[in-house]
Amino acid sequence: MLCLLVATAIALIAVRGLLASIMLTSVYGLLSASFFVTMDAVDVAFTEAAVGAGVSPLLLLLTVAIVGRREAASNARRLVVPLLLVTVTGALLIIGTLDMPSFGSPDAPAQTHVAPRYLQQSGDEIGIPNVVTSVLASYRAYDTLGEVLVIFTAGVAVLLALAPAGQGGSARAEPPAPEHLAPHTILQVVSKLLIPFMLLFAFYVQFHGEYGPGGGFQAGVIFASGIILYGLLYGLPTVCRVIPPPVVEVLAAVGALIYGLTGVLSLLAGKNFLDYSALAADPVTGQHIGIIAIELGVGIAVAAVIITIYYAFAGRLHTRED
Amino acid sequence: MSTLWLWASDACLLIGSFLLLTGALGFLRFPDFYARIHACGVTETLATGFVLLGLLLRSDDAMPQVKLVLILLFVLFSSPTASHALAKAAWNAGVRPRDNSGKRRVSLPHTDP
Amino acid sequence: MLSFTIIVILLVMLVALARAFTGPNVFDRVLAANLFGTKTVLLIAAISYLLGSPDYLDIAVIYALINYISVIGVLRVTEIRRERRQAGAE
Amino acid sequence: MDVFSYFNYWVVVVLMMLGFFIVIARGNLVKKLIGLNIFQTSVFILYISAGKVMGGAAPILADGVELYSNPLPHVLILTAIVVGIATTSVGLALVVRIHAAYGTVEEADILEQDATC
Repeated sequence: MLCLLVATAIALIAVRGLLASIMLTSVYGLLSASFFVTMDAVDVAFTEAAVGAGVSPLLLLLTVAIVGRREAASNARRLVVPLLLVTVTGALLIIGTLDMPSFGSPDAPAQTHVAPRYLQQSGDEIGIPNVVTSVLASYRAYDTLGEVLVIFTAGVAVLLALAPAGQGGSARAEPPAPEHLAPHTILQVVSKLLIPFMLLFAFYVQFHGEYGPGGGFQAGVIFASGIILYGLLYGLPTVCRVIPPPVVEVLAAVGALIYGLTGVLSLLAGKNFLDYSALAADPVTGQHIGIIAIELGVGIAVAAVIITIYYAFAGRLHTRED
Repeated sequence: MSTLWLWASDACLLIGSFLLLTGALGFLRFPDFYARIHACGVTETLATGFVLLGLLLRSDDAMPQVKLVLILLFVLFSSPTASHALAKAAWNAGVRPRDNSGKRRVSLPHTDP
Repeated sequence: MLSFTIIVILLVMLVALARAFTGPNVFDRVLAANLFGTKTVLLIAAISYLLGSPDYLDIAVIYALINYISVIGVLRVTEIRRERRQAGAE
Repeated sequence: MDVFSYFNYWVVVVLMMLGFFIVIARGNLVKKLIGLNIFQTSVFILYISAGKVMGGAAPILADGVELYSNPLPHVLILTAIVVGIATTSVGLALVVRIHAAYGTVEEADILEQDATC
């Protein structure tokens, strides 16, 4: 599996032309998801699947559709210095790995520090089976709040960068002119069948995240993928009518706010910021309520940000067309 | 789970693997793009069906079975759709099938608007 | 038998990768990526049975659902380029 | 000590260097971002490899299972993947703007235009 990964990466170097590179990138994503599965990292594989299968190649494709797929040949003489640099750095890093604990050993430092506590006590303290979710949403909730804010900021940054100049930044207030869409009857019918399942599955992932793999991050991405698929097949104006861009932008902020307000609530109830035990009389119930609330916030924020990013890129694509 | 089911499952997995290999062979050896899409698309759905059926016969729990049936349904919907979309994209971009000599381009009724 | 199937799937993945690397035109690569996606569904399902944990099936469901989005993305990109070409020709 | 105990780390290093090579050796900005993605994924693989315990199960508590893999790297990487796609899209947005301003996404051409004006 890992050898296949390396082969893909080498192919990526050798191949010229951006569309081919994108396809190899998507193969690379699939492979790394399979690798995460064999490493027991279900949640990570889940996220990689949701991101790598739909959104990530799509954003690259949209960019390439805007900037063109040609790639200039690189100068052979210019390759020598990078090659040397890379070889030296790589050799140093490999010498460094010799000091690492051997792969999979249960007494490596990483395994003996805080992880046993999470594994042994989260069952009693948080009361949900998926340890990844309880660490993500409760023990390390500050960290996750930071991540959500980073994603939110990234959405804002994309909007700032891609809003057409001279329109005061809110170019998406007026929907773009209807574009000419070739009839895709088959695709439209099949997708109409599948999109509800995608959205439904996103909700399943969202609310099943405490018991199995899943959670707000994955659910948000899957939900956004469904919407993006709709937008691809029915055109940007249609999907903008279904979910208007201003609504999505507000929702992104609302998602982050839900997260923060949950923390403030627990603060008001007399415990620490984001200590959900304060949210109910019984600490474990409080933890449950808190985790569901912040996972909801994460899901809304992630879905909204990714849809916003798609709108920004697709809007750019169509303004260039005329 | 009885031995009979295991046997049946093994048989399904074997057929599925064989079909996967034929599909890969076609994908590797066929001369032009539309033939390759055919090799992929046709064998793929059947092979996927057999492998998933083989796995289905292996499980005795309800939840994995439901999930496998869902996977099978989704693949049966989305895989031919993807092939269709891809063939359409290739046609749009001007890729044309070849005839037996492998050189001359076949003149098909032009469906472009 | 299960491990045999997994090995076969990995082999097919290798073939798809070879095609994605050499593939004469872009669409061969897209087809290879698509084939890779379906094979990943099977691989993850088979691995989940090999390791005996049915949780992994959720990941396979995801791939089965949304893997074809990128192919549709490619279709739209080719369409947009054709429209531009036609607009340029007029 | 057998070779396989370090195999994962070596793959990580190789992938990281391949990504690094694409970033510094290729002039196309989109390609550079793809290289950055490979680099990023190699870090993910490093973390997940460090969290794997031989014979451990996925960290979802179940009856009768004693040994689990380490959940902490999973948490870190799970969020990092989504943050990664968000930041990549910021990069792509900047590439689109650069294309609008310079008409090209090749580093050499951009530097040339900067030098002439």
